[in-house]
Amino acid sequence: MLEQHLAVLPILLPLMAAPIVLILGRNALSWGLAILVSGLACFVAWQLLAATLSDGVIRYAVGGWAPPWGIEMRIDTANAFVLLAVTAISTFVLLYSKESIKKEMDESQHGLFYTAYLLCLAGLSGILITGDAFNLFVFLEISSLATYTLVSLARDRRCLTATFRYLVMGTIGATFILIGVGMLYMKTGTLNMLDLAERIHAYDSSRTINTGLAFIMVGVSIKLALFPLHAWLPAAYTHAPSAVTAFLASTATKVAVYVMIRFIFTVFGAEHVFEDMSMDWILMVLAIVAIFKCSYMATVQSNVKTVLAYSSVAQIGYMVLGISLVSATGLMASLIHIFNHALMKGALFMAVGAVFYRMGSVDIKAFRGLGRLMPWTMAAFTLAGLSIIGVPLTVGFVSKWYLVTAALEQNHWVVAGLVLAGSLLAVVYIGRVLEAAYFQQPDEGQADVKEVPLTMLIPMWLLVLANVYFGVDTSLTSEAAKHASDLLFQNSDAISALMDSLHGPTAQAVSETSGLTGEVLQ
Amino acid sequence: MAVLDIISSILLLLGVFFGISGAMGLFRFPDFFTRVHASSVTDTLAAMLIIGGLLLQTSFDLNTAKLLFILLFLMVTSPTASHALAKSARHGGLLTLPESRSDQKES
Amino acid sequence: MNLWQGLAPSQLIVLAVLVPFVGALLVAATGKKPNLREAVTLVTAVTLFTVVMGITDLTLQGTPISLHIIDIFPGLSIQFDVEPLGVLFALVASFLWIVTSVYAVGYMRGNNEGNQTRFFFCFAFSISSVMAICFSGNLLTLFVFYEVLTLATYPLVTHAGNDAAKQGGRTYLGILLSTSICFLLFAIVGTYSLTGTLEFKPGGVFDDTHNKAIMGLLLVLFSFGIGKAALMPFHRWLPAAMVAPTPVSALLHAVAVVKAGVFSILKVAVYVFGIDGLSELTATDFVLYMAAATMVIASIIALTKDNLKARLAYSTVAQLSYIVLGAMLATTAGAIGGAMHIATHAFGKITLFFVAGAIYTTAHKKLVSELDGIGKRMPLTMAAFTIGAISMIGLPPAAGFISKWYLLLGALDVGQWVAVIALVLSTLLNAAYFIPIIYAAYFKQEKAGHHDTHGEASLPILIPLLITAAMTLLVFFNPDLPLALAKQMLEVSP
Amino acid sequence: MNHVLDYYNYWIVVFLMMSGFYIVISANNLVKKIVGLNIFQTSVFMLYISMGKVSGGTAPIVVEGVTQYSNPLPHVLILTAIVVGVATTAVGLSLIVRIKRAYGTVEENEFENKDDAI
Amino acid sequence: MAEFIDLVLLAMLAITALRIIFLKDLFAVVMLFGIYSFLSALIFVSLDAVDVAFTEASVGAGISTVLMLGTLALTGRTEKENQHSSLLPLVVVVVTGAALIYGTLDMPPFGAADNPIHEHVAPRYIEESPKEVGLPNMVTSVLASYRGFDTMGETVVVFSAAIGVLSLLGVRRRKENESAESGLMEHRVLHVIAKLVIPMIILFALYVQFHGDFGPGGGFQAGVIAAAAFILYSLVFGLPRAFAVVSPTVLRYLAAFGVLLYAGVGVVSMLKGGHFLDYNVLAANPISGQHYGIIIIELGVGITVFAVMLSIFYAFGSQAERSDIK
Repeated sequence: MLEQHLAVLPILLPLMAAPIVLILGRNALSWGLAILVSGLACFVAWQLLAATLSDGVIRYAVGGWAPPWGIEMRIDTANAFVLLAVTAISTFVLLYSKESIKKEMDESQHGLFYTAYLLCLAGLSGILITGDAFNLFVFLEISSLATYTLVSLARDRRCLTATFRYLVMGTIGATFILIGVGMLYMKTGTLNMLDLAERIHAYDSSRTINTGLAFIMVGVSIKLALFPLHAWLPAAYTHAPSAVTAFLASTATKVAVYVMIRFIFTVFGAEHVFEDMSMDWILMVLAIVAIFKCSYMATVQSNVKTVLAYSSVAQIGYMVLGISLVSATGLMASLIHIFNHALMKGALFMAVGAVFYRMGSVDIKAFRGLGRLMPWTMAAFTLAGLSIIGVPLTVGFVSKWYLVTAALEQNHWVVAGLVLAGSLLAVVYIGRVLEAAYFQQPDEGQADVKEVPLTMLIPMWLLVLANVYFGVDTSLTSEAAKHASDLLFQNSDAISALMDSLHGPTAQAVSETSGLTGEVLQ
Repeated sequence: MAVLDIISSILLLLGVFFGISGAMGLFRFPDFFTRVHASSVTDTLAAMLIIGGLLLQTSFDLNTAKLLFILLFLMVTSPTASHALAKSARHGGLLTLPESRSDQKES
Repeated sequence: MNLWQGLAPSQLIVLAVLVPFVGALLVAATGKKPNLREAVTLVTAVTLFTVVMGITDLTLQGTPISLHIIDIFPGLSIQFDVEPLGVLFALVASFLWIVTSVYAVGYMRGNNEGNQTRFFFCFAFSISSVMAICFSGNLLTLFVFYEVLTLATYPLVTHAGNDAAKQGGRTYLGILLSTSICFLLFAIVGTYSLTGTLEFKPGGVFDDTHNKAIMGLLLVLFSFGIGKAALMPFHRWLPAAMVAPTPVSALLHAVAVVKAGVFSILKVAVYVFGIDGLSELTATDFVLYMAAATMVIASIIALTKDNLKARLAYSTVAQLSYIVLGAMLATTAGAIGGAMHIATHAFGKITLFFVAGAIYTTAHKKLVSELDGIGKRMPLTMAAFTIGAISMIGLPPAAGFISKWYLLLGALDVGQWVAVIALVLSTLLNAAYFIPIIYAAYFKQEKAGHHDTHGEASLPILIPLLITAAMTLLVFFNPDLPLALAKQMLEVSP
Repeated sequence: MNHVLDYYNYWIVVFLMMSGFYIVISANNLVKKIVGLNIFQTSVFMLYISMGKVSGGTAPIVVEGVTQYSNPLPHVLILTAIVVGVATTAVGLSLIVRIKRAYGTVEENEFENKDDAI
Repeated sequence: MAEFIDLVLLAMLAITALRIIFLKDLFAVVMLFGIYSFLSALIFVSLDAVDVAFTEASVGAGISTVLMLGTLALTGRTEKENQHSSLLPLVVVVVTGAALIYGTLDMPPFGAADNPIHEHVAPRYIEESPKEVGLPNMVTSVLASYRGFDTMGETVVVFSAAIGVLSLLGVRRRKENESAESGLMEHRVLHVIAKLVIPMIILFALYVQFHGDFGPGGGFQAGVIAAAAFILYSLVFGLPRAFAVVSPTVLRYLAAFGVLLYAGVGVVSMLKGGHFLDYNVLAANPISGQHYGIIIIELGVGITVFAVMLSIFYAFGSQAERSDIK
């Protein structure tokens, strides 16, 4: 009986678990429930991915009202793929968090932590699954509010100011998205994404819609911390509790990237965005600047969390670059990188969190000699770091490979070169930490530092192994990503093709695209 | 029902007049207490008059009842509000104009 | 002789890669008991050698061996194909590993170095990746294990762990990684997006439809991207790595690393561009000139170095360029010469390093200027040194002569006067920086002042260097095996 | 001229939005930032509601004899948005209270300096 | 005429906004903000958005202002002169505004009946919803039924706001607060009036809650109004006695319960074989199903909002009582 409802479960499970956790109040119980729910969501996501791969788009009308009148959940390979990454990571991080948060927040806060965590998960899943522009905004706000709470849970007072900045920036971004959606609605009278797509293309070029596009782009760029708008991210990630950082760094921004992809390719259509508005150049330049500027910033930080935060911004640059290449391969590259980067950064931040757990600091000085004191943690850090650098047999290499291939496909030889050159900076900032860990002696009085408990090591290593596994056997990731990107592309082509044939009733138009997507999927 | 209309419009005009005078008092009067006096008294009165005028406009249905309720509510709350204002001002040690003048003389 | 008759050919490859790997794990496991650990190392080395012998037999009989592991990307896989050049390299590497391990035992204990377990572990590990490189069946596999080798040797270079070592390590890793990521990977992806394949095809994967300019660009990217070939200006890592203990230098210079570099270049030249394809590119000449320049300049620098190991290092830089040059000559003779030089230089150079190490362990001398009269104290060692030096210079009766001969032939075939001149010039320079050492060692009087009475180095050090010296001569008198392999490599390529 | 009649509403609303936005990014005092944020959002709500208006229509509650209703959908969206707004405000304000307690000030530049001191 | 009122209101809004920009006295700023949102509520009324106006008045002018005042009580009421130049913000704002103006130029004219948004989706709401959902108030039927999922999200947003505030401030029960009563103790008049008024407010809240299907109002407004009643109570009689009436713990449970109630309806409809939040299946005939569903979820919304708003006020209030209010 549940099969037909699979589409809403990833939202529903954490969303209903959150209040229950608040009522339970018992930390151990809440933890168990949270893990159970998140694990289930992950399983569901897996089912959904399989389903979309085998038999196409899944649509689910909430409340039984057919779109565009009701709200529709719409799952194709793209969001199922990202959803899988998000839920999987969240499960690992939950596993990890039990020990980790003991050192970083008061006992009384744990219940609230799990509640906010689940709310955040629910919000992210909602963003991924929904097929309705305004509904997306609502879930965006749920996840953002939960995120502010999570970040502000740390003990360090700087987390407060960081959160406040994050809150202001995030709200501005959300409001921009709201404005954009409003403008689209004003011209089309609908909020359902597919419906929007077709009706947008009834106008060949409308100032209002272009402005709407611009505002949505800016808003989303704030959320995903695209280069000039990234200021909030490093502070927030640095001062948040480690578990939270591990979770956010590997999910929140990725989801934002997905939103950007969704709006560009499904709602507006690649052709309109890139050819009429030539948004690809803007994105490409910003992405490349982000890669170099932020990788450089990462090399000069002393706080390792900050280093990784800046590296995250740089990595987001890679994803956006993939989008800006305007090719199925490029899109595939960024989708794969969304998945892979979640694996790397999750593992890295977990390792850093483990260091904080023992040393009480994540300054690079705290890493001295940890190679001996905490061999497993540092080994995990090393492997994940190599993955960031993009060494073969890790996921990082896979992402880079596809990205460079895509760039060369489009004859962007320079871009390809820059991408590779950018990863050298990663060598520097990861290398600094590794040198400290392996070639320097620990300070006095730290000889008795022990390895962290298993509940932290196991999830960390699961992620590291995933890094290696998906770096060697890319069949799943590349298949899913390819599937998704082809679908998105042909989707947007189909929509732009509809521009001409769009003087029939909408219902027919809907059936046309959905039929078309259907064909694509077979 | 021309008569009612005339009455109601008179009420409304009166209400408006008191409203404006209250506002002016709020601006022109020298110290806090006088200002509270001006605003509160005239506002209460003005509100009542206006609602009265509106009452006569209605055709004695649900709206009338609603308006009556509002009227009642205002009669209770707005005097209380100004009372609370004045009292807490006093409580907080604010002096009336003559008092403060006399203080200056002494000092 | 093939001790592994029972096994299927493809399993042999698995063995070749796995044996050192398992060996490494065992070393790590037995770290507590040094003797056991060293025993494991030696046994592994010997086993590996037999395996490679087995593969050699099959190859000489012309049995193709190949093994597909896994698809990393759709249509792109980690896979192994045995071909003569690889076998030649594998033979040299696996044989020298035995010798080096013996030597390493002596050296490490003689200078009681720390972290010996890590040392032997990484050593075995890098050998395993070298094996993978030898038999790699496509560029992707080659690249993957090329990187693995870099990372595996990094801890060896920084073995000492002091600031100098870290500095050296940084340069080492920095140059090797950046060249490989920025140029090599770029070139590989470029090749892929042009030709749609990364296979090693006899005669090359490019054809006339491809844009010559781009091919040239790719060739340049390859030749500089393979930083392990130490083509100037990307040679700095090699002298920098001199901070490492001598067995490591041996590994770098003779057994594994630099050889992996030039091997890759040869392989790219022969199997990706193809001899004929190369000869049509103008870029080939450019690379060739770079190689020639490297030969001469490096030799001149070597002249100026007083530190023996540094001098050897720069001589290596020069010698490597011989091989690159051989490849870029784009003639059969040139290619054969290059292939041969892999073997001959390996034996010669390893001998020289062993000697340097032996002197350091026994006499604690590093500088050339200190070596006066040392020949009397360590006659055997210095004899070996002489042989090695002769081989480097390229005189009979040492192996170096053969490879140089082929190179010269190749150069003359195509009338590459630059190459000819460069060869001659560098030969003279080689002579100029080796002969004085030998002279001083035998005919100069030992400086007054220190009367430490040391004799030859301890046996585990002495024997290996004698063996390698002997090999250097042996290859000269009986070069059939390497020659056969080198020829076979080109026969299969039209 | 015709434009003006069509759009004056939107233009004033844009002006309001921007004054709110200006307060957000220029204000140095956190409370004022939040106030600005609220003004910004409220004005966006006005944009939505304005587009829902049908001149000559009435509130979308069924009454006999009325045919012309304004569009209920924007109203629904904005109901939701208002709630989101107050939620954000509440969290922001409580953050401010905590910041005041931790830093003794709610002026942005001041606590920035304090953190440099750390 | 309507346009004229509209214009006047907009002008007043503009003035208020400008004043807010330049005022340094935060108390005045907050007050002006209250005025601002009252004015916008009026605009909403004149634009036929009665529900929105209702909400804006109760939230923007009510709760938000109270919270801001509570914050000011803790953080001081004057803004320092800010030195960093206001040039960059100005540029950003001008650019953004220009973009928006540019965007408006292709907008459908204000109030025209043939705009796309009146043509495409809305007609069904206007024409069908009385039949399909059976409620005269279309806003309610769209809010609770057609876009019920949004409203659930909205409830969850409120809930997560509560989580945020609780985790940041928490509700402190201090024994010594009992002695340090809020300064309203000796206001006899206030006590009497409060006792008189509070029941009326609650009654009104209930009316709004359950009359929302037919007129403006609904769970959200009702929740806020009810919360206002208790806020008044705790202002007049002090927090400790308010805690005695409704303890923060109870509020937590209520907040959670409301969300669960809402989602629960959805689950039930799933169990009954419909889609999530499909009320038709709740009862024998769809219309009454819709009725049940909407009443219950509105109740859920009401409970959550009430609980959250009140506990947020508690959180701020319990901070305020500990510091001397200047």
